[in-house]
Amino acid sequence: MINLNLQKKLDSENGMMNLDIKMTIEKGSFTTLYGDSGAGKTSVLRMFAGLMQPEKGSILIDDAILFSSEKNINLKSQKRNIGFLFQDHALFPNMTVRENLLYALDKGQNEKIVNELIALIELKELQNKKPENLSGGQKQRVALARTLVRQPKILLLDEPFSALDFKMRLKLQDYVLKIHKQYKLTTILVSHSISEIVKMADQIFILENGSIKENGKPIDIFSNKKVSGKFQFTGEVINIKKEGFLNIITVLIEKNFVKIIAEDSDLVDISIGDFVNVASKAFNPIIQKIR
Amino acid sequence: MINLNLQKKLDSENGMMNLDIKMTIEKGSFTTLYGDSGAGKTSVLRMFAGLMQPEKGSILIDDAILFSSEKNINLKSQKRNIGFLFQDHALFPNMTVRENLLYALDKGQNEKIVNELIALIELKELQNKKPENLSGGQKQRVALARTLVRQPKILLLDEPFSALDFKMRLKLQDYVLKIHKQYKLTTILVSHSISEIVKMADQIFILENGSIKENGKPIDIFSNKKVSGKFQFTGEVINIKKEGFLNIITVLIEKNFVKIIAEDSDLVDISIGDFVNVASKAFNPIIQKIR
Amino acid sequence: MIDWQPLFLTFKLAFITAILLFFLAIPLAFWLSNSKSKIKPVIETLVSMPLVLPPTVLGFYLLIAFSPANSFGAWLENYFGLKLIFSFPGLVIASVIYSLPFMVHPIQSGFSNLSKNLSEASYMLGKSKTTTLFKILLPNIKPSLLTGIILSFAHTIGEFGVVLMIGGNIPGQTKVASIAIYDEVEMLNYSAANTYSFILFIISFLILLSVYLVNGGYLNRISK
Amino acid sequence: MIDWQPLFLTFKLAFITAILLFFLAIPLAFWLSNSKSKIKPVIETLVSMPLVLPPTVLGFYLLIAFSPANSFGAWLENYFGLKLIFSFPGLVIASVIYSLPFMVHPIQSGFSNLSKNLSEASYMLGKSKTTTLFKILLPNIKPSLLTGIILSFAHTIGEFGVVLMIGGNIPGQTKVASIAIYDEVEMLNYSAANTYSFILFIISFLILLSVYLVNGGYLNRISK
Amino acid sequence: EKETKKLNIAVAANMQFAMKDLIKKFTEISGIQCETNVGSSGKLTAQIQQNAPVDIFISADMKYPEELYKAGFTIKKPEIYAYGKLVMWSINKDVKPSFDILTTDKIKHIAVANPKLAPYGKATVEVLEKMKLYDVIKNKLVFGESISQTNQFIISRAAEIGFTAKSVVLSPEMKGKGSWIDVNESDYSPIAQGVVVIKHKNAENADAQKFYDFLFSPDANKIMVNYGYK
Ligand SMILES: Nc1ncnc2c1ncn2[C@@H]1O[C@H](COP(=O)(O)OP(=O)(O)OP(=O)(O)O)[C@@H](O)[C@H]1O
Ligand SMILES: Nc1ncnc2c1ncn2[C@@H]1O[C@H](COP(=O)(O)OP(=O)(O)OP(=O)(O)O)[C@@H](O)[C@H]1O
Ligand SMILES: [Mg+2]
Ligand SMILES: [Mg+2]
Repeated sequence: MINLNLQKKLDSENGMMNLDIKMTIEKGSFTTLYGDSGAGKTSVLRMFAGLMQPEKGSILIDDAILFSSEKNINLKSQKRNIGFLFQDHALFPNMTVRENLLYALDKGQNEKIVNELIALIELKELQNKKPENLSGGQKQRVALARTLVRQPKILLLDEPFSALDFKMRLKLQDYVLKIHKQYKLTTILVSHSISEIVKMADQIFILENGSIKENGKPIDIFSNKKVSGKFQFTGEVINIKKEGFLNIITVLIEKNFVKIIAEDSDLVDISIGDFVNVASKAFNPIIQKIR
Repeated sequence: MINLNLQKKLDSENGMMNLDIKMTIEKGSFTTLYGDSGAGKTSVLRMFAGLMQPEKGSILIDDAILFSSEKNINLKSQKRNIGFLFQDHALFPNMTVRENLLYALDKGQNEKIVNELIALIELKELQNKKPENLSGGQKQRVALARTLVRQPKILLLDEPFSALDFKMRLKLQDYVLKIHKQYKLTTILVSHSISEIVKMADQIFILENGSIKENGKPIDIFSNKKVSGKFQFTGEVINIKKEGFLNIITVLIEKNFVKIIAEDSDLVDISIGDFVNVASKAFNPIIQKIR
Repeated sequence: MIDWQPLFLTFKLAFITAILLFFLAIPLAFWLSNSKSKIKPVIETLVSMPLVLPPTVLGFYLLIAFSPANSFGAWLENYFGLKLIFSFPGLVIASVIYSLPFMVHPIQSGFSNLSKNLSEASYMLGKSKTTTLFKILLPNIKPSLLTGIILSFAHTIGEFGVVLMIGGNIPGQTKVASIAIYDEVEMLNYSAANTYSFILFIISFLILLSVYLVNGGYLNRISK
Repeated sequence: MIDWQPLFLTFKLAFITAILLFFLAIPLAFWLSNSKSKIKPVIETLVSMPLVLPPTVLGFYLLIAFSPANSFGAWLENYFGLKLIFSFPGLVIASVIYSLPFMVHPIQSGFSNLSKNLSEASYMLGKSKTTTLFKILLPNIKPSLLTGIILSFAHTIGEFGVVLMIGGNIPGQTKVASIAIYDEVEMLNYSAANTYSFILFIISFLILLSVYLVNGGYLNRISK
Repeated sequence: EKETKKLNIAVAANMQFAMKDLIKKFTEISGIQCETNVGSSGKLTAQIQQNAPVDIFISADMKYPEELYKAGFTIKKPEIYAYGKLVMWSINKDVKPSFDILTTDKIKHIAVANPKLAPYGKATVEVLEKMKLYDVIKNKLVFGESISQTNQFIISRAAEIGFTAKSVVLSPEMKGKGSWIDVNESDYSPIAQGVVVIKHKNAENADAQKFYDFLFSPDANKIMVNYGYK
């Protein structure tokens, strides 16, 4: 059981902000932090990792005290055995991609893992390049791989997939999930993507202005608000084409386009760029697995 | 009319890559570059901006030559009057948020725009902080604002919204669109988000391995592949709950949850984590504007 | 008892030298850190060369160069009315030449350590190289600037060989503290020499200490 | 004609001094750049202080300190068998003290210019401060290291006052090139002095030039 | 301008303390203000050769004035204004200066002025060679760049014993410090110190000549004898 109890004054967009977080995390669970930019997600990870010192509070893993303001204990980052993927990569500019990963190896650890990870992030051809020559997404992949080299028991990932294209993102999400399960890691992920969270996490904490506003299972949290029995979506009107009395409206619902036929009367008020609800009361959808 | 004709050898994930791009962009249009990580998107912007030199090719705006390998012309970055939001922010660490924006002001330009932009990105309270104390998303907002201060005729945005939460992202997308239209800017956006692209861009270039694989209107590009008359979505199975003979399957379709009732027989082959198609042949949806 | 003039002269010389060097070294270091010219390593080397000659010897060569008996010195005297031997301006010029590497190299390495991102971002905002240099680059290499200033300031205070050769030993004009100490030692006046050294030491200590304190306070403030 | 021994001795001294300083300055500079201790500005200042004394004066004080007639020197001699006056080891120690600021300050400012990100990332990979220092921090401040090495190397070559005082000008042991040149100048043997200077200059030039060339090549390679 | 014009005297470093009294006396007698420029004879010669503003040059030996004379920088041949005397000196209480002690283990370092540069150094070597000591104690010799540095070796007790100018041990600052003995004057060639008046393009050197003449006056002689010169 991991217990975080963190208090610290931070500057924020609304003046002084009192970060005050109490979190309990099962070992082996996959937890997400979600919240607005500036809510305090990165700060929580940095305190857990020992890079930022809370003013008050404690960090416990089972009986081990990593930090306690009362007992004046503050374990060094190096001793916490936590893997941290930084939001801004923090690759070592003096080392090639491969050297960045090799550096992360623990003493006596097999180099095989490095080769595996390089293959995974598809940077075999670039493994001998210095980070400054990599694209944004390539840097992010290297940073992820470097964090995974040591297979630390606790993994903190600060928006690890934000600069990646869809395919690569799916692939790396799957890989992180795989090793999370395989090695029984405790993982905390910061993400702005609901689908990512629902896909990956057992538990979500929603941060708002330095406090936890809600927490629970992602599916419950997001479902409560958004799921209904009806087949109902929110989307944006992309196009309206007139054909006789009818109008064909194209609505973008996330990545999917839906064409809806509407009569002129339905159209009152709706124009391109509007957000709309698309719903159907009587709907019995077919479901098919895709390859 | 803007003509880019760019050739350069770059390293890539598949060995040497010949970046070879020919693009024609209307003035005042909103163009997107889309493609895998490492495809060459940032490189194209950097060449346009004069920060990277093509081996061969030319960059023309109407009759003005910004670059020409033949005529040995290479206008300095400073002279190109292009705004560039860097993928990695590149804020000036010695200046506060406000000073970063003030620095961008042209001689004699009114300071009012700085106040407006600071209000827009909601960093009024943090305007006197140095960048190192900002969160990732806050940095990204400052970088965007700094790029917009000069209202340059040409705007290059390299994944400007990737670190932002949903609300902030929508707000800033709208703002960029507004000033794009208001000042008749020519904007090129790099993005991995289809909805963002469809919402913002007139035109999309899909880059693959240094070449343009496809281009056109985003709606056409994505529609051709994905739209059908049917109401049809791809999603991921999140939960399967048995109730008597029936199963309630929860599918996550981007941010929306849909509950589908299926008989046991329908369920063959489908388990949690699978990607599925959800469709309905006979569907006549209702459409409603939302506030 | 103690003649304060040499001390005053010393700090005047050190201040003027450090300030001149600062403005001279910035463009040079900037050029060196940006240039891909073939002669760049040669210039880099030449900048360090005044160091490898013993100060008196360097002073001797400068003496010959500045001497109105020779063409360069005569030209200086005729066209600019500049008498460099046995004069304060001569001391300044000699000190500048001698301490050049202490200012140029730290600033240059500061520039080299800086990420190219920053200047690119500045250029994209339409700013000239000069604006970028003064508003972006220099403020971000403060520790290097400080190193350059401290090293050349302190070195000028202790300088002796060059100064004695070029300046002679003229009270109020070229008799700096290091020469005054030399004089006292020559006169076997060790206690006076000690007193001078002690005062020189203390004043320098206080000046440098306050620089470091101010600087430390400043750095603390921005890194908070 | 030319006596090569002083030249040989000079470069030996300069190499040994630069190498010793390098290893001495790194921990000191690292501590200075990390410390928030109150005495930090004092230490920073003290490091620069050898510079403000004229070399001969500093040499004289060192001579007194090292002299076996005095307690410190006697202690060194009795417990360590170290005879520092009029010996090569004494020259090395004196040069190290005198050139300390040229190594410490550039390295310290290199560390200060470096982003804290890198060390944090290294700590998160479970690496100790020492590993981080050698594998991450030092390789990323190469220009600063180079500056430190070049300045202290070149300065030791030209050093003269301290060396003369501590060394006693003993041929083959402590008579370095700077003293030899000085002697020739004093004897008005200008052509011999020129020859020495020229040789010293050329050898130093070639050494530094090759350092810069190698370094430039290296830098070009990584920035490509 | 005219009134503040002072006589510029270039003084060899080791003459400096005697010179202070000499100038004081001279100014008393003539009312002429003097300014001294102190350095080693070699440095001063180099400066004079580069047209440094020097009116009269008081050297520590004959070599440098001769050099200037030959090169045409002076009005007349150099004249000897004094002879220096060599002494053996030690600050250590348990060291009684004598030539016998030099070879003992008690003496590890012997401070000598650089024989190439300083006349006292040359004289020391002559003496040692004459007494067949030079090769025996060669390894104990440490060389000061000037007589003044030799003094510092002795005073700091870095060298247990050394050879220096008599003017040093007689100076008010050093009187009574340690013990010293005269070196037999017949064992070394005389340490002659010369003076020359420097030629100027157009300015007249009347003041310089006055000082020159003063140096050979009984008043000056008395002061110099006080300081151990002959
Ligand atoms: N060292 C610091 N001292 C004071 N305030 C800080 C410090 N670092 C960050 N902050 C402030 O604390 C708040 C929370 O920052 P944090 O980086 O935790 O946000 P975040 O939730 O990770 O946001 P984002 O999604 O934008 O990365 C921000 O308002 C930020 O400006
Ligand atoms: N200076 C350079 N020299 C050689 N190759 C480079 C250089 N900069 C980038 N590359 C390589 O060029 C390719 C394209 O990089 P670019 O930054 O344009 O990709 P991108 O499309 O922006 O990717 P991402 O979405 O990950 O940011 C990459 O494989 C990268 O490693
Ligand atoms: Mg964050
Ligand atoms: Mg990119």
